Amino acid sequence: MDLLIQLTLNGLFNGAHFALLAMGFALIFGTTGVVHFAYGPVYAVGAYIVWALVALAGLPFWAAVILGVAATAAFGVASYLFIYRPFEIGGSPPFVVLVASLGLFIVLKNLIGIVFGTDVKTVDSVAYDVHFVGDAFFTTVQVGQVLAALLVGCGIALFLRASRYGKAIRAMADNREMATVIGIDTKRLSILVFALGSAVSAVAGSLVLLRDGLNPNMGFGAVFVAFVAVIVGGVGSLRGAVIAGFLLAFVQSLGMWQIPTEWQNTIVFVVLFGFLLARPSGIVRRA
Amino acid sequence: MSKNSVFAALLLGSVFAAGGAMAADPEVYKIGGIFAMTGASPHYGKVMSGGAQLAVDEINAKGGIDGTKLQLVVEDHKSGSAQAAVAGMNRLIDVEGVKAVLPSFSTVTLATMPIGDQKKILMLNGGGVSAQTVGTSPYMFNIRSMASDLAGGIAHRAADQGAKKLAQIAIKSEFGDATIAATTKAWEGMGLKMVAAEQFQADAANIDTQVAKLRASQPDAIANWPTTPQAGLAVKRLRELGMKQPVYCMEWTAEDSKVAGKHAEGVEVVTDYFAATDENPWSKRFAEAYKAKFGDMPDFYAANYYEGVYVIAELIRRSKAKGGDYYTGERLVQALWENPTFDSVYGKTLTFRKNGVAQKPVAVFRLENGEPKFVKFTSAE
Amino acid sequence: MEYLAHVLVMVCLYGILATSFNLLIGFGGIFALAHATFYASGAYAAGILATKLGIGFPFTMLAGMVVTAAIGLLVAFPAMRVGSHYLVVITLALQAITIDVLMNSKPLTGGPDGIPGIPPVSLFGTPLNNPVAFLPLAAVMAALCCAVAWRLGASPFGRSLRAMRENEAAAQAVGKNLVRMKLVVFALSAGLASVAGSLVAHYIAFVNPESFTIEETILILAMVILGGMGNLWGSLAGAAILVLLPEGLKFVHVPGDIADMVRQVIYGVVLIVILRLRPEGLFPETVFRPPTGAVLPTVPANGPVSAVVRAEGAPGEVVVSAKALAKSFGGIKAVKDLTIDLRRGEIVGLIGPNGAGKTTAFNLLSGFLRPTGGSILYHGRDLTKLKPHEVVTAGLARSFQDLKLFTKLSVVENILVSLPRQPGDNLLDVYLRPGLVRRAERENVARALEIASFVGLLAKADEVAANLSYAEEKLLVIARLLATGADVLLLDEPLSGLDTGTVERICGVLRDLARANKAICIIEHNLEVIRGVCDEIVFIDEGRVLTKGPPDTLMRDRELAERYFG
Amino acid sequence: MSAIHTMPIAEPLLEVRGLSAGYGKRAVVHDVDLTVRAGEIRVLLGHNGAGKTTLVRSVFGLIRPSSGSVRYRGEEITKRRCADNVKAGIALVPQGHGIFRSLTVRENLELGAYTADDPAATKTNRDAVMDLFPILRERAGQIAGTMSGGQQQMLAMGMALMHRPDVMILDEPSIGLAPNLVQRVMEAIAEVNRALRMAVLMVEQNVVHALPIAQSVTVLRTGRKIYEGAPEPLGDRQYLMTLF
Repeated sequence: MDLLIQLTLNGLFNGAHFALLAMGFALIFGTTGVVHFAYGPVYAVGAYIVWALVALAGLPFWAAVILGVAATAAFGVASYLFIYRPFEIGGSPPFVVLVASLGLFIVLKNLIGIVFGTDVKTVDSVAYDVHFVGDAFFTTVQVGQVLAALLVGCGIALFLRASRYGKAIRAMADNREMATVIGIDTKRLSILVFALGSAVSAVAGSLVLLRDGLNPNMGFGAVFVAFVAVIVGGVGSLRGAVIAGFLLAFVQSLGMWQIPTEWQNTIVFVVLFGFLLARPSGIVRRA
Repeated sequence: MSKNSVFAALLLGSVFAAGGAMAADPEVYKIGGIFAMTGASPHYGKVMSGGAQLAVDEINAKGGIDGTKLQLVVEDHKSGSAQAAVAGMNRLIDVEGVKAVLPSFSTVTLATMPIGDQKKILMLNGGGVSAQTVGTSPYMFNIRSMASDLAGGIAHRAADQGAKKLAQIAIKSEFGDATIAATTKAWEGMGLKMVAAEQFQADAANIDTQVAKLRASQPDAIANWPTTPQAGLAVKRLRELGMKQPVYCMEWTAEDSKVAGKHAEGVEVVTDYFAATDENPWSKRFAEAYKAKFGDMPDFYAANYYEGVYVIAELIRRSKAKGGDYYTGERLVQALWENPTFDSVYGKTLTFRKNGVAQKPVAVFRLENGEPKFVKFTSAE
Repeated sequence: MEYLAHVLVMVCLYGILATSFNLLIGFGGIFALAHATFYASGAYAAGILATKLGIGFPFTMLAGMVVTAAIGLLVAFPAMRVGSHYLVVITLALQAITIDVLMNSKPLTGGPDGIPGIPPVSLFGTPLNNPVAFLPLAAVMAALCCAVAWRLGASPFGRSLRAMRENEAAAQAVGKNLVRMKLVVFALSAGLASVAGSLVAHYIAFVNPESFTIEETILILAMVILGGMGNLWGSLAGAAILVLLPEGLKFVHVPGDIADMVRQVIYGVVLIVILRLRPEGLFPETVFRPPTGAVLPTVPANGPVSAVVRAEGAPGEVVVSAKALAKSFGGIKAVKDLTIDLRRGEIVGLIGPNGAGKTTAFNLLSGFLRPTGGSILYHGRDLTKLKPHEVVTAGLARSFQDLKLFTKLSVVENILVSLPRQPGDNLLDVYLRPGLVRRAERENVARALEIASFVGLLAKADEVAANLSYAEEKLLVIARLLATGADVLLLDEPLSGLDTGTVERICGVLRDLARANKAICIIEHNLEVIRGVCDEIVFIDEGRVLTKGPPDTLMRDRELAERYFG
Repeated sequence: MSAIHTMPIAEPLLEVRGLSAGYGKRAVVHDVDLTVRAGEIRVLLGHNGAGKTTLVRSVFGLIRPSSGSVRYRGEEITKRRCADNVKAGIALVPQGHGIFRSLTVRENLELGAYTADDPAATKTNRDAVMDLFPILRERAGQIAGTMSGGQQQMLAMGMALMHRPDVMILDEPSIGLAPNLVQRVMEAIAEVNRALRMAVLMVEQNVVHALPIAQSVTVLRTGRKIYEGAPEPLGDRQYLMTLF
């Protein structure tokens, strides 16, 4: 029973991390249609920048996160303007864009290794506590992950619902041509969602820096989870992506209750397989 | 059609170009290294190539081998790709003309071993610890104690300290599998109880589930078998989850200390004896030189490949002293068996046993302030 | 030399992988990203059979092909249910499961250790245990696999695949069995990939799970995209480039332990740059052109159609009899109580306001929708439970209002792909009876050109359908319908949007077809046309037949006119 | 054939000269002239594939014409971006789903005024649009995709009206609607034209419903203009037949 509680908590915390990753990816993919595979290394770049600001420049963690998030947003925008935009103008099919994104993935991942080195990066200047509920334990960082997912999620939801640009993003995700017809500048909005999506991933990256540390290869797993969550959640639905992020984490965690942990991936993907076959349009279907 | 003729032309080309003879006295002695320079765990490549390069530089600074310099040629196996390793191995032999290769990672060693065997290239592995690499080729040597040996040492250490129930956490790899099997055998052989053995994927983003299951099994002691840096991560999460039991590892690097932070305190590592202390001057000198060059303390992977280069240099020297066409893999192996004992950076000497695995002193270390402190020698068997 | 030979062996192996993957995604348009699974299956089959049972090379490969083809069939099932992004995720999931199974089935697969010591291929007693010795075998196998793939790509079956990729509904409407085609292409693509797997197992003498991860699938995908989808030479070129590029970069001297990362950065940049320069891939899809020596059509433009298509039977005989057809969608009754007879040599006009259920009626008759009530008899045979392609094969074909041309295929290919009973659609014949296929193809090309000539598109035969004008597109739709050889033709607005000359010509065609004993039903708004060609008008509104009769009688009906025009 | 009937001459608002356009290698519209005068309803007739949609889309800036020019109030706008055309007072109601289906009716209307800067004016406009189409006020909070086809068409027009255009281009507003709804939509268009004195360029296939509200007509066939002038001659069914 204790184990079950602990596994549930683990699912919740990891789900928050997945949800953050999925939100950023969903914003970009849902709005622009770009399968932004390099989302992974951009997220890693963000985390590394935060690390550099804390460990090398000696900034307080919160300040490093703010600067790191801003820098990652700029990075995401650059990836759109220099890589994806030219393909978009040329009317390239999505799979060509995907392979170009893959090229960017390889470039960024190795640049991280060259610039920051290949060793694991951690910060030990940030202290955090361990808490417990009954017999189940968790750390302040994990609470931070849940809070971040909550705050960022609500923030984005509010932004999309209430602001002019937010509505324009939803409009563009819904019907890109119609967005053009009513005078929305789709290029400017694409820049905006790349900035936003990348920024969200940097928030997730900052917390992972505290929890697990960083390595140059961390982007692959991240973009894989984000992509799967977005598809399972239903393309174009931010809510679906968040739900799917938690769902994946809970299956990953609770699925291990009675099954040997070396089958973790299999459990997750068998559930996923069955789910998508039963409901081929994802959790949240578009109107 | 035209496709076939292209291949025919290539084939013909290969026939003509085959059979270039090697000079008896090379300009430089090239030593090959097949390391994880890119991919999922490039840090291994960095420390291994760093250690090997340091040894090459030191030997060259002293004039090389009778005036002939050494050169390290590194090939990338992309953190475990058999195909990349085979391409690298072929390139080392064919293009670079190496006679000795330092492979790393068990699977890479397994994939390149048949080529070394066929081409008679001395292979000296200091990384992977799978038993599959033992005794299959006369050209294959291991300079690191096998996981199975170390596992026995750890089982005894844990039992000595009074543990009755042991739990294991391991990476899902040949290393993890071999270690779990050997430890379980040794532990249960002593009539004690194994309460859990959890594994996770090499690229797992998060190992909290495994740690939670470990905790639920309520062990007296924990055997921690991931490789760097998850060994450190596992310790961190175990301690954060309030587990105060003794933790034993067989791999612990500076990386792991960094990841585990303060939680590393008191963790015990049972491994090849490597301590940079005053009693062991070479070890100390090596550690200082490495730190001066790379800014970090060397881990035992750096030491193994550093030592490997010295072993190969010594073999070339011995072989050359006997004259003739001395620079071949066969002659190097021959020189090894004539006297299988070498000075070791780990202290004293290392001796290759009949199965090609070097016997080194195995010791228990305890981590204090992130640094391993020597506790005692232990039995590896 | 070993090194060069090794690199070339790798080019051969990836050539096989990329080519077979291209069949699936470039020809079939099926984005199933599990190719490394097929590759792994071939490799492990060889490794297990050779080390555990002592079986030798060609047999390990053949067994691997069978096993892998079976796995391919399994993957085909989800591929029929879901499309696009969902298929990508499902197959990526399968890929992850594959790695888990390989890692965890230790007794069989050796787990993470993999299987070492796989014996080399032995030819005439000589073991091919080094790259130079192995290269000829790799080259021959690559040539064979590419020949198999190329043969398929260039065969009528390959053409059907590309048609399916362009438009699944239209492919069904010209009689293609999509289920069978998907199964076949999956099995074949997987089987070919497994050849590369068994070769690599015997060549490297070692297999382990890490050689077959998602990254491997992504690499093969990059080869196909880079080379150009739908072009097999492109896949070979893509494989060669992505194998040779990193090897070539090894000769670029970079100091320090970051050398290989710098090379990877260059590799990534080159990949992006090539794609920027050639966004459609290095080699675009080739357009089929009929051989120059093809038999020239004997039928002059707009000549007597009976030479091309002639249905047997007595004029006036009822061919199709639909009784009390009904169809509801979630409670809304789109069609209720529709009864209609089609007779040989007669043209029936289906008229009625927008939303009256005309197109739904066509969908019901042609098997695209299954009626919720009523029956459709064709020569007394019940059609209601048949799939669309079976209905076409039975002898009833339809066109679509939105045309649904195979836009990337040429005009003559659009017609060719629609011809019935082609031996080249059967893979066994493609490979085992090439003479029969070639003869049939020659006849079919001649026939297609005849049909093209008949509708007046001969001059455009080589043109890609995407480049046709609207009128030409409409003509091609008729041509495609004629090519199916069905004796009952349902045409959904064949004349709308055409100038008077073309309308006249198509009307002439329709009358000719009727004279050739076809039973025809058209949906049309143009009353002039209807009066000109129809023998009977069926007026439907709100999903039921309001009235029917000869055009002149009906058109005098004031009430009807009022209703039709609102 | 040219216009014989004279009509009240108002200033030309939108002038298209010699416009050709298409997709890729394929030309769909050939050398078409078209004028929309202030306050008139011009109906662009023609069958499927006649090039009507391509024509209006290239006028609006969604497709780049291969040759020819478009002038609006005498100003060259040929290759201008849609956003600029919207600001200048041109609105397009595209065929089919001219709305954002996953957004509410109110959000759709607000987005219609995306380029407008004055929130107060936007609010006034919204009230005016809702007065014109009361159903939109009734359903303000509803997700647009869940409304009926006719209501969606009203919403699409409402969106176009949100920034008070001077000319509204409608692409087949009757498509997919039941006959009684078509009638209602046409009445609404006439009402908009009358009440707001707004010029309308309407693409239609449905001759019967479109002609009664038309003030002038252009007919396209296979990408070329074959008739331009008053609607009355087309009322004669026989004459229409010969045209089509």
